[in-house]
Amino acid sequence: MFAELLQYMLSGLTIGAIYALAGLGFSIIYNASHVINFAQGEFIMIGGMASATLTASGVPLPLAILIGCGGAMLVGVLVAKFAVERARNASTVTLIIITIGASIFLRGVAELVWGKDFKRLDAFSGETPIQFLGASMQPQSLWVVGTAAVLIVAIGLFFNRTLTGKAILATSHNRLAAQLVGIDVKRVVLASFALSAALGAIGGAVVAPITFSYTEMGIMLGLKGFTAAVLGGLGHGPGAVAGGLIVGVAEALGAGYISSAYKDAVAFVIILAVLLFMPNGLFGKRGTERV
Amino acid sequence: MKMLATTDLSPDTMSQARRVGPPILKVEHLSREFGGVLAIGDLSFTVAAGDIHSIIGPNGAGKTTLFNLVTGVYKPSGGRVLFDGADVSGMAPYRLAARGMSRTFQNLQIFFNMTALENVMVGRHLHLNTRLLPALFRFPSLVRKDREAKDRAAQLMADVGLEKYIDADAASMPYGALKRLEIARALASEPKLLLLDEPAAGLNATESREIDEVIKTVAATGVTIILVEHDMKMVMGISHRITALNQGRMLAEGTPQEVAANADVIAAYLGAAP
Amino acid sequence: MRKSLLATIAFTAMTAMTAVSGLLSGAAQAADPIKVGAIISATGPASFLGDPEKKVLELYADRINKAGGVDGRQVQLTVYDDGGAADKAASFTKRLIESDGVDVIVGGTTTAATMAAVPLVERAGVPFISLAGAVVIVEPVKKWVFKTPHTDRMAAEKVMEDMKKRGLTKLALLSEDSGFGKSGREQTVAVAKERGIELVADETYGAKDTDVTAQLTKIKNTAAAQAVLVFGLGQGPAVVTKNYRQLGMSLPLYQSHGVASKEYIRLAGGAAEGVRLPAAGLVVAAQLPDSDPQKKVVTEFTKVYEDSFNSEVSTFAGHAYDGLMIALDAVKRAGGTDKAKLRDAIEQTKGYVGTGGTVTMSPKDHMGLTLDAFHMVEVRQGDWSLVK
Amino acid sequence: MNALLHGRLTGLLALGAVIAVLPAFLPNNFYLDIAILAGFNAVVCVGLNLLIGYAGQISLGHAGFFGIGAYASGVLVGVYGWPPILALLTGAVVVGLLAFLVAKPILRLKGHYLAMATLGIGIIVSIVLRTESGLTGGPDGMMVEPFKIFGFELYGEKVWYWVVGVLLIGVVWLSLNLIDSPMGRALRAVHGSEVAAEVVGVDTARFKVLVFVVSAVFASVAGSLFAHYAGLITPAKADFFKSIELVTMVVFGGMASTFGAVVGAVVLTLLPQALTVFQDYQQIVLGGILMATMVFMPKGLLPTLAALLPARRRA
Repeated sequence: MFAELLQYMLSGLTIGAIYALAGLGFSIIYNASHVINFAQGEFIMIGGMASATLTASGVPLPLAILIGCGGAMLVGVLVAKFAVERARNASTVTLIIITIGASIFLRGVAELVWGKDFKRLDAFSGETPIQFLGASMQPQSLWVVGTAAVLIVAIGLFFNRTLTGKAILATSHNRLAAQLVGIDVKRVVLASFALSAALGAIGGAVVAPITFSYTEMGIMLGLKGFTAAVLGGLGHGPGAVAGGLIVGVAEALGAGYISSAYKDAVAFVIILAVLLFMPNGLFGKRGTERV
Repeated sequence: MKMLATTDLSPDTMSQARRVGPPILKVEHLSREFGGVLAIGDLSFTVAAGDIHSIIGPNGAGKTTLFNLVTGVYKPSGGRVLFDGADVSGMAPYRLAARGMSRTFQNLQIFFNMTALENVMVGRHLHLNTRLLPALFRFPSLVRKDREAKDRAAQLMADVGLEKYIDADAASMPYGALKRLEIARALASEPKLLLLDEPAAGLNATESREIDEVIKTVAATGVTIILVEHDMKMVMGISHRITALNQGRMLAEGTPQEVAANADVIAAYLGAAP
Repeated sequence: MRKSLLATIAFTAMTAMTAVSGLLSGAAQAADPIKVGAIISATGPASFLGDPEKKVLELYADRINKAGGVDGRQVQLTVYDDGGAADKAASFTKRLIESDGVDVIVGGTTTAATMAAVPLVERAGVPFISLAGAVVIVEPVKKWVFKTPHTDRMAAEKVMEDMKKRGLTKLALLSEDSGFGKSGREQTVAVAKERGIELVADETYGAKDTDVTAQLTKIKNTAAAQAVLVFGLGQGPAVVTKNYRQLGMSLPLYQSHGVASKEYIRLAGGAAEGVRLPAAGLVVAAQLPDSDPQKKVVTEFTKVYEDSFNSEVSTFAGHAYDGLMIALDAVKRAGGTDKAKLRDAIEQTKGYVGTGGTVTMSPKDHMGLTLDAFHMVEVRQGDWSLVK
Repeated sequence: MNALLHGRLTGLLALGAVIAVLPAFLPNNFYLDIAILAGFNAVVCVGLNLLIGYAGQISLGHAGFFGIGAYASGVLVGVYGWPPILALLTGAVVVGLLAFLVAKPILRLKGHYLAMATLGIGIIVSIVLRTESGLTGGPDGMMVEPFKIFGFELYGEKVWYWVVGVLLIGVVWLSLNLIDSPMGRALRAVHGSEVAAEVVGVDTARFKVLVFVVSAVFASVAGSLFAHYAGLITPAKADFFKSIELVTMVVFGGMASTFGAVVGAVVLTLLPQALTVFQDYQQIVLGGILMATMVFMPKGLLPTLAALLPARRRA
């Protein structure tokens, strides 16, 4: 009984860590530009595809991940520069469609470059399951959770300790004021896209050995990341991380104890229930409209 | 409400010849806090029907918060608001509008996705058939009343001096004209009580004087007006009574002359401690 | 002014539409080619079936044309990718019939796509050779519908035959929730009853699931189970296989013929070792005895495929090859592309030796394969090996 | 303000004329089929535009309502043997009630939170349709019987073209009526400034709920008829991508313009069909076109084109 619960928790935490990274990506971009970037899932896909195909052609794994990460960052900056920045004053729904257009475009390019089939990436340290209190776990799960934890801590330090990080935070609080004190707001937006892309790509690379990589892998991961970000409160970094873990664990428990077919619905039921009582998510700011 | 008269009443005849009407609005021990900070604290005052009643005070005194509390945009943390004898504390703005209360905004709240005329026609909302089926199937009665509303809105725009903007998109109008458009829209709902939040802010001297005239003409038709304004010349010129606030609390109340002479008011405006 | 504006808009709209329709109808045709249409799931969850199918159709249409065509007529192939979606398959079928005016349709990679196309081809009267597995496609017999792969019932029979040989009688079933898997589940339940095999667990998973540990955990906790059968196609069974080993499960694992591609072994990696499944002789061409009538055909096809695409042949490539060859063979015998005659000719296919076995159709059998063309194979050291 | 965007009668006449002459230019049933699909999409988009374009509320879940309508018809007619028209009406009532129940709490949400909530509702609906395979046929969908009414059976592209044509004209007429009414102005006022609408007496919550229900019912009716026409429905018709497609049509054509919604639906239904000639580049071209249109024409196709023509004031 306990072993079963533990098994579901482990599965949930693994996928939840990826949701958390994606949700963090959404939040970082939202903070800097008030855009919901629906192409966030494609950054994950780029990371997963690049690392799988590059290692298959003989590139050492760390280098492959680095290249994938760099590629995703470049793509992120391009999306920010040529699509999002030009449409700064467009309405929310227009911006949503622009980023969805970007995601379709990126999937199309990925299909052309890497093909439509599933790619396999070998697990980083073997596939011998680790037995743990009756549950068993892939070594790769440890990689996923560990990498996510390191990245999240690094992001926290980046925002609180470095000048660039503080500039991004300042921009999110008050764009105009940030501009007035000499922060290059445009560069902040570009930096936020690059940063989110990097998070997504690394997440994609570490999760690829578990899920396989394919050009559509980013769609659901991206949506779940969005759910995580909204659950935690848009723009609230630690909230997005918590949101991701909650969604991941709830999904795994739902699949185990309720119905595996309704697994994907769990995240959305939770988000609806939470928004019903907390319209700004679990940790979001409660603002009063100023008139 | 009658159509706005074009006759002018000078302030002098107004202040001397009038009698004080019954109370239309009573604010009792009203308070509101934001995250532990008191924006309005234990505030009580009464507005008499037919008056032009001004609220003054330095920036941050809580004037706009008070407006938002009275008109239902914010809910009070304590105390109550009586309108026409009924307790309306925390009542939704659209219900208050149905009872005869409307307002304008310090930061313009124009429907920029419509023409100027349509903006004013929205003000006729309460007097039109706004049900779904008649609208979908274009009942003749609805069309006829809508046409009347259009004429009425055009007349109101003329009354506030916006004739030439009748067909304009609201988004293409200058700031001064939009200020009046808000007044016309509010008037279209035929309020008994009209709250004007800094109607002259950002206007030049000529425009200010014109707004001044508009307010007086509206008041002359029997509409009670509560005014928040920084232009002291205007406030002193047209108000019957003035309530002065500082840091969310009552500082002084009385006729323009009384308030102008109040030492606390002068101190607050000069920034010294009272 | 207003009127002229509207007229301009209306005119522009119509010009645009006619321009688009010109674009859609394609280039002018050469003298009377044989028009073969195909709906293939070249992308999506069934892409590892559809992709080789598409390649093979294109390759052989090209080879046949270079060799002078069929009875002097060129083969004109139109392939649409349904992405694994049934509704897209239906709309492309409509397009093939109505707009492209094809003489025969090959395809429907998946059972769902095939079943979506069936009412359309039946109504229009176009011969249709499906490449999908489920028995529902040809049972009950539909006038215009044929298929090349072995059925899911045959797969279930073959698996249970093998279980009996190993002395196993209690089976846990895990099936995909769409077309092939659903039909496979039904057939497994029916065959199990006939053969006295007890079904002790019956779980399903989604075609796009990337984690099925929850379902496997339940099966793992079913003490009675002696073997596990997975009925699905595409990458899903590979995910199952990986999760299976990850949970440390060691019961014999069977898959269906829906994974008879090297792609499955590649994706599942070491986890696929020891997995058994029924498959056409094609995947074990070199291991077939020389006496096998298929040996020559499959050896040759394998060589052509692997030389052309530099990747290993799968049974799905073979299904597409069989479908195209049966269609073109029927064109020869029917003496043209009259649809009714072509249909009759396909139904009269006799002793055609293809990659799936020897095909002999009849008005009662629109597939024409028997169980002995089906071989039980096991994954050993990353390759298929014939279970003797 | 342009005749093209707001002219009631001229616009309707032009639409009617295009629908009337179009079949003469369509060489075969395949093109008729695309025209019919465009028509169905246009009906949904006209309704969705009332919500997005006029009232300014986002819905990323409208395909869910389309799907419920479609499956209501499929299941009630196919499994329970109801008359199609009764199934269609039942579907519309169910969708109306569902929309009413969810509208109140979720329309309090703003911007991206509302986007998230509506997206969630749409996805949940499509998952239910996919999973309850006993009734719905699961991921592969279900066959739907032809539409029969008064002993007539609607069958084939030639019949359905006119059914959808008339439906579209009717829906456009209703939409134009609504916009040009006190309620329509109230909706636009909600978009312009909720607080300003409230202080002149507009019960903003009521109108947001109403328009949400109306647009959901439009989608449901279109879904029901689509199910009978297509003969095959799958949960994909209710999923996230279909919702996104619908919103994109509205925004692409031009928000707050009924004819814009129609144009958007028609163009984006044709586009993927036309793009099949690009084969492997199809997605790249589609994504590129979406981005470019929204970046360079954020107001959408029709308003941007109209602005290029000489401006014309309304009398």
